[in-house]
Amino acid sequence: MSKKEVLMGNHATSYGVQLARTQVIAAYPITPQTQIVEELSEICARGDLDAKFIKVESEHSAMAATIAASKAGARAFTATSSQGLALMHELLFWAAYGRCPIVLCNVNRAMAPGWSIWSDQTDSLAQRDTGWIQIYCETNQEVLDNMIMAFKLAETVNLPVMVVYDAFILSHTYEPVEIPDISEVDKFLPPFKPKYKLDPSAPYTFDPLCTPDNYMEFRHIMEEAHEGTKKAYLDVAKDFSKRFKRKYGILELIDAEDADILLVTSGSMTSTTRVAVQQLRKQGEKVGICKLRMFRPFPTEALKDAIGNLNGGHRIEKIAVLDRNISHGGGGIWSKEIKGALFGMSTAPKVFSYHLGLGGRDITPDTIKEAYEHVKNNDQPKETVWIGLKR
Amino acid sequence: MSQEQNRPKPIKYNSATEMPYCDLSQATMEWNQTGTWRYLRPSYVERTPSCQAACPTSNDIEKWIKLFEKGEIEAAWGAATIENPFPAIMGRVCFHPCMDGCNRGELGGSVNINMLERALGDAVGEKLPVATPFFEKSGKSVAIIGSGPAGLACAYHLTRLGHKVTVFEREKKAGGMLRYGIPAYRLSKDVLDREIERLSRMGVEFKLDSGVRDATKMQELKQDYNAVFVAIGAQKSRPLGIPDEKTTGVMSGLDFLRSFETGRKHNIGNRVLVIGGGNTAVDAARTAKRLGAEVTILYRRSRAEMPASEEEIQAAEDEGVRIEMLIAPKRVIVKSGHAAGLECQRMELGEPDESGRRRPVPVEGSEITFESTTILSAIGEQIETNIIPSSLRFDNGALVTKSCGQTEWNSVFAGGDIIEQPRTVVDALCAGKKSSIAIDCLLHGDNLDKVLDKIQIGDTEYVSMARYLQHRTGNSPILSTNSETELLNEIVRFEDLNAAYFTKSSPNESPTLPVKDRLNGKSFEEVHTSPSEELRNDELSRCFHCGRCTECDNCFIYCPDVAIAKKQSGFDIDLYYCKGCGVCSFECPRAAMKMSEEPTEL
Amino acid sequence: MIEIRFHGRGGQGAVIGGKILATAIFYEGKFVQAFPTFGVERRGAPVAAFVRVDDDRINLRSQIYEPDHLIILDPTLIKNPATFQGFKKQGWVLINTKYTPEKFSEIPGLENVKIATVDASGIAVRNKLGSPSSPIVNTSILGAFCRVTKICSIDSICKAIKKGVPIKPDANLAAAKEAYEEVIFKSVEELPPTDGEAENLSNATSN
Amino acid sequence: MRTDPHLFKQGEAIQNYEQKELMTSGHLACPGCGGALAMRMALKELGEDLVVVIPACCWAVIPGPFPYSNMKVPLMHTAFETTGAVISGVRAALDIQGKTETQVMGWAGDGGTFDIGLQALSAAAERNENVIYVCYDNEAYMNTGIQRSSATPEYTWTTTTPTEFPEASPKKNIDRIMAAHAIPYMATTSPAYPHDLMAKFKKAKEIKGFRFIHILASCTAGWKIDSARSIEVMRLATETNAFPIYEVEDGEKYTINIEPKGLPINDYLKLQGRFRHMNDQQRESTQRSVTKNWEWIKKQASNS
Repeated sequence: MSKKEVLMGNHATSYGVQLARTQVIAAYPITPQTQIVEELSEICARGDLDAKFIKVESEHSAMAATIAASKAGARAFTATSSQGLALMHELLFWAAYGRCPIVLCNVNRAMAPGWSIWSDQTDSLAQRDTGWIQIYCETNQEVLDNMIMAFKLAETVNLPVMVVYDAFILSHTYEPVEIPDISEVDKFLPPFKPKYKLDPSAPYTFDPLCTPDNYMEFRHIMEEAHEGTKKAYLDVAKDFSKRFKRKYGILELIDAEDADILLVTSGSMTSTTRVAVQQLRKQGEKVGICKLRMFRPFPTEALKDAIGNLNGGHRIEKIAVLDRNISHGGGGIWSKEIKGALFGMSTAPKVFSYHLGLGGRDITPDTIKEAYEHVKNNDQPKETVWIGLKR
Repeated sequence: MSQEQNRPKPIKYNSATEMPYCDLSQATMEWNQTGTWRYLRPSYVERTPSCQAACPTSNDIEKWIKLFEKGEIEAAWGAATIENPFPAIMGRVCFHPCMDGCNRGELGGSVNINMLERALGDAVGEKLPVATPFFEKSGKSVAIIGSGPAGLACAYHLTRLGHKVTVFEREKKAGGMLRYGIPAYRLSKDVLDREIERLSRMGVEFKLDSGVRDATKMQELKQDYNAVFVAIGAQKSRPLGIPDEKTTGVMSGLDFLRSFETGRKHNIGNRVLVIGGGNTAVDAARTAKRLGAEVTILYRRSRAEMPASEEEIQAAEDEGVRIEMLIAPKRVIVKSGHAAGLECQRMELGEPDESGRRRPVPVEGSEITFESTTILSAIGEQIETNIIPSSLRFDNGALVTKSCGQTEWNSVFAGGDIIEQPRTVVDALCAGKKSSIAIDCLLHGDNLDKVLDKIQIGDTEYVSMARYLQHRTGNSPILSTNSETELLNEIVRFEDLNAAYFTKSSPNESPTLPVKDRLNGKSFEEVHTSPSEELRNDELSRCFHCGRCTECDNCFIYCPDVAIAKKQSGFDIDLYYCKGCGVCSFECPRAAMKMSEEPTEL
Repeated sequence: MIEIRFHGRGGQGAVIGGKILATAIFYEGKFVQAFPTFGVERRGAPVAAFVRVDDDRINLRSQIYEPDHLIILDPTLIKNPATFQGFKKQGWVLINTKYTPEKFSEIPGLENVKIATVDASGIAVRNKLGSPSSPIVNTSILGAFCRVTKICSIDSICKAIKKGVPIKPDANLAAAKEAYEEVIFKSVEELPPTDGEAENLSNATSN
Repeated sequence: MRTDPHLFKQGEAIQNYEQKELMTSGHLACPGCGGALAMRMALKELGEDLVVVIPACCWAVIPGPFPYSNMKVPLMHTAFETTGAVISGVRAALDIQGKTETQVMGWAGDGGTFDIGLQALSAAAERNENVIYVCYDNEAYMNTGIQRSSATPEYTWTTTTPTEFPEASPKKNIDRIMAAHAIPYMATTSPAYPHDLMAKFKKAKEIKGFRFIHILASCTAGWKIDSARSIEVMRLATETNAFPIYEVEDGEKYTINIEPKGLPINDYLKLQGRFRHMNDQQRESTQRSVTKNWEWIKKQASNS
């Protein structure tokens, strides 16, 4: 029997890890992720989860140990944030290129300096090219559900999955979360049975030197796996919704029918945007939301499909991409991706790009509306617009 | 070749779909021919241990020590007797030059090979095994004149080579100097009888009491036999060359020693002077001592120049024999027609003479007198030239021969003390063997010089019967145990060994009878006794086994490329993989491997 | 463009040899390029090095698949099939060996190939370059190579050696000069012309 | 037959030597590689129920490229600095699957141990993970072409410490660092003493908790030695006290396993091209520091 409890986002993660019967956890504390590992330590100590918890000396070692555990045949998990994720960078490649189906929870936190513990997506988006699947969550329920789905997805496509949500806005915020019954989860997520693992009875050598003769083929094989991930996620989500009655897609459209302008969001800002859109709709504005859940693999076709098929081919005039991140010298990271995705599409809308909420700067419905006003009143997108910036 | 076909092949992927989904190896590297990296290739060799090279019989000591240590006593005896017919005798009387050659000498002291040889001879002695011939009967016959060590050795080897041998001996018993020149406390007559008996059982015919007494007899033998080997030795004592040396009470040391075997008894009285510094002098002195006399050896040079073996001199001194150095006899003092003493002169050492030793020069006015009941002269032996046909030449008191004792009469050979060579038992055995090989070559029409090239040990004059057998048959009973082992005619010196694998240890001394027992009651019992099994085994373990594989596994253990495999016996180097690093060869403790340049195969 | 491939073993100096040859030819006003096989080198393991020569700027940066000339630093590499892979038979094969070229002409596939030989190992050992078990033969072989192919002068080779060797410049110079004198080969005029050769020669003149 | 008891006794000490080879021929180590030999010996004693982890080092290349390997036991390659963490992760995964008897061995070079991997190593040791960590120490970054590491002895030539400016600081004493972690077992050994090396792996196998084995591994290219003398040089390292062979249990109990001859350090230095430029003063200084270290170890051994 499922139960509903008021949980902070970090504890939703811990529950997800427990329900997934994770076998090895290796983690290192960092604000705002720390409560995940605190809770998991408790859960393991209590015996509620039969797992080995390695209290490593750095995030780098956390990722190394997690990869190792995965190679040795265990379902493995770690969590981090910001500087910690950056420290893992080298090994994020190792995990993905090594095709380890591990799950990492990253609580989005701004990069230093200046020291900031507050929300900002730059940390995870900067790991764009490491080969990880990235899933962004809007609510604590999404966090818990996607944590469970992430393991299933990872083990289906043999790729690591990063489940991402905002510092404090979700991580430290309590809200009701439905917790599925573990027996149901067991049916959804059977034990981890990798095709290859470190096993003396079948002594393979993992990750040897790879000459120019074969390296490129491995990249191609992995790229195909990434392509397959989009469908795989939908299959996993379908199975999940059958069992747990909550639906997930790789992107989600809200109030998009008949909309002239779409606001593109990710993570928790989507919720605030819902409020702003409701207010704008009351004022008669034809505005909707496109919420992106998956950053890698990037849902190019799904996006084109969604935008191209609204309201029987109703053309979306403009979209406004809301980026709580920055690639210095390159602008908003989501917007760049979207521009690239839509390039060459005959009915492509104009793409406007906005920086907002960096380093934990609060995003209110007014912040969103300011962006909307800008996109509505401008014909052509120019450089990225900074919303809420003190000038 | 089948092995080559079974090597794994490299894997070629034509499509990404054939590959695993991640960088994961499931195949072996064994397709990779790392042998192509090699400049030098290792191989197993057998080199000559320095003890063997120092032994006039080129006895393959290492070989029998190895077998002896394993407890394979008869096999060890079989190996030893390829080159040396008499381990039991030589283990008693040999002055063991092998031990001077032994590389263990650099690390605590030479292996006591002499003791081990005696132990080996005694271990099989009572069983009386007989060395079997290597070849079918040839139908050829050889006459041997004289049954001393040279004659016996020649008879032994020729018999093993398939020829019919008849030995002519003028005494009533065979053995020559072994019987009449060496006292029983060094070589018991039982042992000697046993060893000669062994030869009889092999088929050697002894014609005793029928020696050759004149030159015409030799001519007859030359016609009746396919070859003749003359080994009559040097039996005549050299005269002192001083006044009154023919007086009663003066006799030759050799006659004195011989008398014990022929049953004649001499009353030597209680004060005996022995003149000379060789083995005969020391033997005579020690024998006289055993008869209860006060014995003094007079020698005209210093102790360092004494030709007798150091061990014998030491034993004589232990037994109470006095040795007066730098004393030369001047005349016999005669009283009542009997020698009553010796007037001597003190000497000092001057410039070196032709022998390289410093020449003794009289010191004016230094006359000194010794009293005596008997004077024994032992300043050397001469050959009885009268029984040798006059057409055979003598030079400097020795019969002139070509290589391997061949005389100017092609089918007549000579060896032992009759020819120019050191007058030792082991040199006599050497001469007997060399002539046996030369005779065999003659009877087979083989070119001796070419054969010698193949069978000489290093740059020595010594020859190996084992190698001769290999020359004759293509394989040898005791050389390499492994057909892939190359035989190299190189002598292993201490610096060729890897000394890291050996620790210093002192030799075990041969057990000896206490001095007091030697002089009363057990007077003519052997001074040396056989070692206990424990002592013997400890001494056996001291052998380095120079130049010979002992399967110590070093090469196998140290191969970084897993290219050396152990076989039932020995090792196999897989040249497909060997990178030629040379570690195996360098770490071989005993120089039983070599590295050689990789051939350019076209 | 002329493409040259060195075959040697890790530690023999093939890579430095390529650099010195390229430098020598560069001194004579040509455009050159020298590079090793990209990868891990092991002492004794077969390695290759490459040199390109042209009158114009060299833009091609791929590896060399069809070399004009082969320089074989270790005679045992003759056994390695990779050694002759793609070789254009109009060019020279220079082998470090004690044998004369005739010995190699018997090998199937090399019957009508221009072969030169030089005992570069012996020369290197005499000049104390490397150890007797693994002599460093690169400078000796270059002396021989420039004599055989006339690709540059021995003076240029010497100048490049002086600049290019890490140690013992004089010994290396001496080795190169000895090899220049001792290399055994037939001059091009003495060799029977082949179809490919005529074509190659005309290509060379049109450059 | 007599052989030096330090080395081995025939048919006695190395009982496992004739067992199955757990690495094959055809690998890519240089001729005479001490590291390759060390692995061969270690595997023989550890046996097949084993998982090996190798970070960047020569041994990352030696087994051969995809799709090949010279190892007959499971092997995981990993990033340079991660060995301590990765063996911990493998251990945890095996334990949770009930395979508590399977040995886990990390096999790293001196760079991966003394330098970049020290943090993860220290952490794994401090957690007393039930693993074996082996450092095969060839005293420089050899795989990248001989650059100095903190394991490079003072005055050594490397490509980053040229003869005019040779290595300026003494070798980091990793053994004391590891002993200070009070781990159950810390040992030094060398392939020049196969009997000792294998006995130590045998002993390590019986111990639960973190085990650190420091193996001297000759490098023919980096030490500039004749490959045939590879073992000889390592033997001299011990005989001259440059590389003492001993073990420390629980950070306290010191035992000297090989009693060295105490040969002058120059016997070791003179065989190696990497020391050829050293002057008398430098040699004397090296002799002093080697002697000092040896005296210290002897004192610990006599006090425990």
